[in-house]
Amino acid sequence: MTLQFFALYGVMSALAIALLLVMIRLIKGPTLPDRVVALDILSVLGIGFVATYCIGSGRSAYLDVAIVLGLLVFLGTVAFARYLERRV
Amino acid sequence: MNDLIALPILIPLSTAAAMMLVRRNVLLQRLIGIAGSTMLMLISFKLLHLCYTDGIQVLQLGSWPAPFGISLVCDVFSAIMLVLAGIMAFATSIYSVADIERRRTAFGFYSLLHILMMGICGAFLTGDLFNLYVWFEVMLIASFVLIALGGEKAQMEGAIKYVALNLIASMILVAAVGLIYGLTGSLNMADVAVHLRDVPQQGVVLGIAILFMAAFGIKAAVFPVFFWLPASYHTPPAAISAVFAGLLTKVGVYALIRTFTLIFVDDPQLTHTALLIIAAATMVSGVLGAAVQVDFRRVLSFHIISQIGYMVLGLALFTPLAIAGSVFYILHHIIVKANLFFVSGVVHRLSGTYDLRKLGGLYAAYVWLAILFMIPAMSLAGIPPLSGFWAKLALIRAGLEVGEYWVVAVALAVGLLTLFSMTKIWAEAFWKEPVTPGPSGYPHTSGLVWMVAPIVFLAAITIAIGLGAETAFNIAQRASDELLNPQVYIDAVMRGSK
Amino acid sequence: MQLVFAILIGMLYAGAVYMMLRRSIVKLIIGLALFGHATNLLIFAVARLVRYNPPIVLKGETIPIEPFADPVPQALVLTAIVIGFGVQAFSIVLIKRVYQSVGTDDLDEIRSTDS
Amino acid sequence: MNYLVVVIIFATVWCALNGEFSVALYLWGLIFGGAALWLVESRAVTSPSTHGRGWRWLLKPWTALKFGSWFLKEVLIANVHVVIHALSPKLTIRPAVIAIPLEVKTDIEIALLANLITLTPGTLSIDVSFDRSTLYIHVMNAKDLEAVRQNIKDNFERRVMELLA
Amino acid sequence: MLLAVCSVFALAIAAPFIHRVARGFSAPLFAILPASLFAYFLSLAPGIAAGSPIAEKWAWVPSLGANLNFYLDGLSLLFALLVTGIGAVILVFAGGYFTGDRSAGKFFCLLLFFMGAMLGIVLADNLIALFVFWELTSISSYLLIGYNHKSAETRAAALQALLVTGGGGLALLAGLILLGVAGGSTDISSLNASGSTIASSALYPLILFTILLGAFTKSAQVPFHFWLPNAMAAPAPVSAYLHSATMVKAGVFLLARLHPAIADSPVWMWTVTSVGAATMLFGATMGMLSTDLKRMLAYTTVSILGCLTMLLGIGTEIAIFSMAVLVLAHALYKGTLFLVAGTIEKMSGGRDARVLGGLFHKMPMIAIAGSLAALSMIGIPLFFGFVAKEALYDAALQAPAAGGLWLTVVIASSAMFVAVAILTGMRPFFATTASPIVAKSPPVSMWIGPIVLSLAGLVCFFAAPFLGGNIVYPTVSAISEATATIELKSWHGFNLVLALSLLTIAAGLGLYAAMPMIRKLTEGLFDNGLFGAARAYDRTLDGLLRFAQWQASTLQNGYLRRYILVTICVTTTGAGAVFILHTDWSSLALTFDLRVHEAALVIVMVSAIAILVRASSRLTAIVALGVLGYAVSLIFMLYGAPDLTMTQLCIETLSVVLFVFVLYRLPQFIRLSRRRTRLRDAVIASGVGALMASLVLVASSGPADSHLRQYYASNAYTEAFGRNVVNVILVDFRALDTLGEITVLAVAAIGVFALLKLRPPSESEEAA
Amino acid sequence: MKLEEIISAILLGAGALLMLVAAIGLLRFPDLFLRMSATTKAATLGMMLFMLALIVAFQDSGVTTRAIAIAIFTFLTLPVPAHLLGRAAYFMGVPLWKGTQVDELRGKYDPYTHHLESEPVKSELPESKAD
Amino acid sequence: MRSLILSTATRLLMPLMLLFALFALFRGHNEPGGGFIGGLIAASAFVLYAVAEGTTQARRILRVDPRTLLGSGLLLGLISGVPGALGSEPYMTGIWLTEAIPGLGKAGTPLLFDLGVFMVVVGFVLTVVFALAES
Ligand code: NA
Ligand code: NA
Repeated sequence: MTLQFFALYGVMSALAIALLLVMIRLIKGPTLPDRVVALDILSVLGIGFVATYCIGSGRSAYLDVAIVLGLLVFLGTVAFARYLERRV
Repeated sequence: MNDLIALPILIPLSTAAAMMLVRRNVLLQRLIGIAGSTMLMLISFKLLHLCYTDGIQVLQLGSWPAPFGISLVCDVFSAIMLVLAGIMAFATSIYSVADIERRRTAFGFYSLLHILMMGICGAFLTGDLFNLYVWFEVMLIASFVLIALGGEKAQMEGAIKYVALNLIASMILVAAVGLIYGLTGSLNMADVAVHLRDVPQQGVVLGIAILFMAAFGIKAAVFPVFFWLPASYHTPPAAISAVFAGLLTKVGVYALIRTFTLIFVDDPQLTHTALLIIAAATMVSGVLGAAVQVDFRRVLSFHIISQIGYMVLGLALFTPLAIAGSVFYILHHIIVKANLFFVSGVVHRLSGTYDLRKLGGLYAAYVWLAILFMIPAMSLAGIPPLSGFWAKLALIRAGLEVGEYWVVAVALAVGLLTLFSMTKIWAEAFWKEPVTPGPSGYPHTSGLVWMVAPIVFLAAITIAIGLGAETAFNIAQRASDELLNPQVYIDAVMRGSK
Repeated sequence: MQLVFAILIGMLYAGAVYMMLRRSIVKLIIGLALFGHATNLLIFAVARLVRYNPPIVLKGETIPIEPFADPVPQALVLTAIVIGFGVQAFSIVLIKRVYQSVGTDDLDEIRSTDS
Repeated sequence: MNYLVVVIIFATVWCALNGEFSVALYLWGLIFGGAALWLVESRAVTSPSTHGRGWRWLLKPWTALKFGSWFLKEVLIANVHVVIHALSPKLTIRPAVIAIPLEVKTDIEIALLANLITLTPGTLSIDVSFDRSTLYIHVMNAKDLEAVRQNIKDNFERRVMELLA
Repeated sequence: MLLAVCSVFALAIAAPFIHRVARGFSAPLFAILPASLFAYFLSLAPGIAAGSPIAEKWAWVPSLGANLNFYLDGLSLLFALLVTGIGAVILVFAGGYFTGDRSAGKFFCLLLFFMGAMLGIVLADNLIALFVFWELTSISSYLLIGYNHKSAETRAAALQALLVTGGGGLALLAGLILLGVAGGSTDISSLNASGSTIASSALYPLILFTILLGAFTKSAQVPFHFWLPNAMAAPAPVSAYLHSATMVKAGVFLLARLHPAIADSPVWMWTVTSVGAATMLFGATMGMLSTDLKRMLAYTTVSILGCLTMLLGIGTEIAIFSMAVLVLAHALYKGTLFLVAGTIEKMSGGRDARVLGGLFHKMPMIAIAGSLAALSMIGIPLFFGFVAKEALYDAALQAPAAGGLWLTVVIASSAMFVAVAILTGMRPFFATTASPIVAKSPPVSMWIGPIVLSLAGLVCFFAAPFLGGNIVYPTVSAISEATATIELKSWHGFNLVLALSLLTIAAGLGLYAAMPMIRKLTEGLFDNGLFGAARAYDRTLDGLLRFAQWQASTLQNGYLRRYILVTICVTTTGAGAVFILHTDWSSLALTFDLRVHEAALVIVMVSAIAILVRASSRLTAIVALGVLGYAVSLIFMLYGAPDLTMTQLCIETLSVVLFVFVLYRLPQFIRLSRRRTRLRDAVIASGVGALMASLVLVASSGPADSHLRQYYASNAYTEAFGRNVVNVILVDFRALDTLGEITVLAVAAIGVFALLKLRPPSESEEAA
Repeated sequence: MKLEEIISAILLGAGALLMLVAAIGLLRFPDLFLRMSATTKAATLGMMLFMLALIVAFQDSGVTTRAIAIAIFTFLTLPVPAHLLGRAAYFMGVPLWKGTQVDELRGKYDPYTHHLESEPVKSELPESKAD
Repeated sequence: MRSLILSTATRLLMPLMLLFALFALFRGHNEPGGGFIGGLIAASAFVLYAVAEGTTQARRILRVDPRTLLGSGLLLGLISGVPGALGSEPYMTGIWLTEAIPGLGKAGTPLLFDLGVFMVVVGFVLTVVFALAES
């Protein structure tokens, strides 16, 4: 077993399960903020995903994706939160 | 290498970009707008001359050889379309000086108009399928904005339908382009034409052909996918309606003709029969739609559909005369239809309404306008010796020559109904006594000369095409010859690349 | 995986069409967005999927290492995405304005410009 | 002064992003960092209201290091709790929303404190009162509310003040 | 000849300006041109009679077979003389008719325009050129009929005339093109030389049908006659000129012109003759039964047109001979009668033949003209009408088939003409009325024309030999190849024909005497619109409009959903059908090679779609859309597209921001559609999905060999100095795409800005 | 496997487990605030572990510096949404779990100015608009 | 509406995002990135600022009207193709400096084009977001 194999099958599977659990929360809600939280954690999961994929594929080029995920994606959640507050 | 070919794309773009930088200065925008469109018109004439004398012109952008870079290809057909675009740009720029108010101009009307032109010229010039999609999008977004510019309620309602249905067409188009790439590994139209013949699964090729037909058909507003056009074309100011009515749908027709003479020519039995039926249904449903309208511009809008049918008819018949007829029809129709919309704008200026029931008395009051209406209207109805007659003549003769009598009968009957519609406008708006009192504040004649001048210009072209039909028809025939010999096109594009 | 992706793309298209046939303008726009995703994935997938290797020339090489992903559909999809974004931005602002001037988001009530 | 510090930090980040620390890169980093800062109107970033007493923590590397390791430890320990709570078959937690009176005053201090509280498992900053006197936090498992309050004041707030003072 | 035609058109264009300057003197000025043309053509007559027709060829649109070729033989000469001669007279009359009408410039323009077109028809030697002029006469007729355009009835009549003749014209166009195809030329003179080829062509029935349709509508043959009486809404000069003397004869002219080319068959003979005969009888009957002066004249014109057609159908030399004479005679007397009727109307305001009377004192000259014309129409010796009728009877008697039938029709009709002639040309002047009719006296310009025309009838009688030699014979020889053996004589002596003539006159007088009784008997029977073709026209038009209305409300119903539904269904069905039928499904190899994380992403996407479809809240839908977008971007990453991933992530995030900003004030979703609708939509959606899925599958089933991929990869670094091939494609290889793309963005930005900031004046007022 | 690969694998595995736990927490915890607690925390450490794994696996200066940058960026961005969402939840009236001991924040938001006060505000919050 | 935590984070994050945007822009020719991505990130930075501090502040910080960026970006993209066309080569032919710039790599007209893309993308996003936020 190589690191690549472990990353692509073992770690990825764990992350995949996590992803599905998040999806369940997304479907269940019950409130909108709950769904937004689910959306928000996707960015962290995504960073994990990217890191694992970098290791699994041996290509560091994907790392920039993680920077975008870390630096940018929270903006959606921020906008949502501001919206939710303003809507009241 | 011939950078001239890129100019019809670059001139409008630089004009538009320059105007984005002088947003506040309406006068300067108008000046730049007119200057840019004049240049576009002149360049396009130059290109037509070049293509007619020297054959197909090709530019490999970035010096990347075909099929790897994007090729701009200008054959006679493209050049004709460019000339028309140039004329339209010029006429519209001038017309808009009076028709488009300051507020719309300040919010970028002229930029949008020129970007629309850029998209249109790009679509006419490109030799690359994906690039064609890009130009369609440029055109589309510019038209979206133009149709909504001003924010009137009717504009909003029309725009939502226009946008939704045209976006669907774009998506179908880009999916079809993607599938083509999956099949052939190429995007250059000439290269695709060559490679598509070797594809083992011809079923998928036909399916894609239909997707292309649908995408361009929606853009061209053929039966039964024309809904967006009558729902929206009468909502913006007349200048915008005119350029849409004249040029925009014809880009769809152009693309149909281009792809179905260059790329999807292996099973004309299927594809062109389908086109024939579409053409007939389009002619009929368009003209019937027009028959019951009571709004000046809505009558005209439905007629666009009907006449698109004629253009598709030529493609469907697929003989040299028929294609020449189609090209000639496009040539004639762009000028005439735009001019009718221009006239409608003047009518609105003079009487404050587009509603035929409320209009009237224009013949007595403005004989010059009556004449200016009659020229394009009669040309549209195919009354000789105006341009429309020759277009119809060529198509009908082509239909009779191949023995498609039923379609000829349909075309003739539709011609009669077109005449019916035109006389309806004539009788209601010009002959009938006006309903009194009309809307207040009209006639509103300031700056009217800016609107009348382009009408006269286009009417003169209509008469010139009619009386000098031989020249125009020869050019159309040249275009037709090139279209029916795709190998010439392919060779021109691939020359020196391998 | 080609099969799975084909089905996935099919489902995206189906979802898009279903959404577009609803009466709410918002759903229409969402349908169009789905349509865009479907189309992008179609272009991406139909040019064959290759795992791991992006079409990037590594330091010291002059061409990407095979098997690398086809850069062409990537460029096409990127263009399509950006165009789609522009169009989408316009569309959603348009629906806002439509709602403001017509006062409804029920498409069936937006009919005055047709006969 | 602040401006220069920020630009230098940016130049460093630039090199870090490039994954290479060369003179040429550092120079470009200075240029682009300066440009970025100019673009956003440097005062917004370098003003005392953001940074309180400035960037003096850079001059106390030892304190900074101590702060970092303390934080890591906190994170590790707290994570164990969260794992246990999340996986335990029965929910044994006793959450609460409590108010913490604040002594820190500047924007950066308050924000850092709030973020640290959030990043540390088991606690979550919800909001700071308008008059900056109170921080409201959510605690996942608080047996003794006063102890939690005290822990935050003594550990988190004190260390933040120590670092940034 | 081109010069002749063009000069008329040029005068037409100049007419309004001249009229503005010359005022009351404009009409005589205008008349100079046709009068001199008349003289010119007359001067050519001897040459043509000597057997040397004049031909003139000008290339116009040779690619489409359209050339301005003109040909002056006997037939064209006859009609050219009519057009110019009567034209000159009518112009003078119109000058009086429109005295004081300042806008009459338009009228003269149109009338001259028509004259040019008509001249073009009769001179043209090219099918297409002929058609061009043909259509121009239809249009100018439309505009002239509608000259008094403020009345809705007038407009309807004008439209009717246009639609009927225009419709026929379109059929004619097809016929002419087919004729050109069958005969291998568009030059009439060369087609006329190849009549047998055409008659044996498979296209012949179609050619005949379409050309006859064109000719019959133009010449108001039953059942297309109805537009002509209605066209009497036109001013009198128009009725006299277009709808009696010239335009309506264009159909007859066409049949005569093409006679050598297409008449060589029994079908022709029977169709044309019987339609003509029916029209003749019908027109005469209706003419007699009408009460309106102009309608009476119109119906008898219809009748004469039928007669002419019938004669062309019979096609013997004598028949054609008779046709030529009748054309001339009819033009003279009917032109006069129309002008007379017009004058009466203008001066007294009445047109009812039953009421009018005693006008002799007010307009003696008109009365004389009317009487002379009526006598000619009746066929009294000394008038040219007599000569024509003699020839006519001769032709009917000598018809090769069914001669008795034709003769009966001719005699019956002629008898009725007698009654009509008296009713229209004499009774208004000489009958006594209970109360005197108030009328003004016409000016000289109004009576000079009728007098000239009616006297011409007398002159012609005596000039018959001259006419026969120089005009009628050349006409006959232009139509039928045989050399003319018949002489045109004023007096044939006492023979069967003369006896029949006298019988006819006697019967006609009897009918006139019995008019009140006949009227009472037939009252209401032939009311317009109650029966026949006019009703069919109305019904067709109504039905068409109803159908159009139905189509509009069905297709263009305003429901965007319906539009989308149709658009998508049509596309999918079309593409699906050909695709499924033409694809070799057996060769498709399906691979299923999926990693866990890929499967997980797919599941995420599918559930996001499910959430979207079932979402009851807009915001949930947006969250789901965001998730979907992020999942798509991760898929891009898994298959080697980091650039795409990053772009998609950024755009997805910004999209969420935009959605959130916009949806701020939009209402919540409500479940609007019914269950059945939703089910239907689901089925359609699944169909689309299935199609696209299989397209992807099949399109990507072949071997992957993209030469683009290879080229870009090997040249990106070496030629374009970039390691990221995707970016090199974007900014170098395919930079034009990118240029277009950023243009889209720029425009979208302008659009959004304008949408939000540029409010219509109405909305900004509300806000303020 | 080489040593650094083993270390990297362990780090990766631990990180993945933490993320899984975060996801489980998100699913299991009964109210919004608890769920947010679960996610932000586990994510913090999990992400650090992933970045460490990257550093160890690649042993490349470019990767190392970027991994550190990612970690720092994430620390800067992670707490912000939690704070904003928590705040919004209060305005929306998202209910706390019934087991919550005290809620010292309730009643301290001014529903009109949206200012958070240190002392209870008099005016009432509008009713729940959560969906 | 203002949040102290968000504002403070924004002041730090925003310049970092801008820096990353420039990084993505300049490195795009060789590694993932480029004008689009760079532009989107840069725009996001301003969007974040607008969300945290309000549009007026964000506009003030940007200094130029985003619509000016649209026009000038388009012009830059357009002009970048012209040098190539000055010789006998077609429009858009890339012209490259023979020597690489230390720390940046090879420079040529396609990179100018990318810069134009960057400007248009920033202009687009900001025009839209600012207008929306202000409406
Ligand atoms: Na369009
Ligand atoms: Na699109």
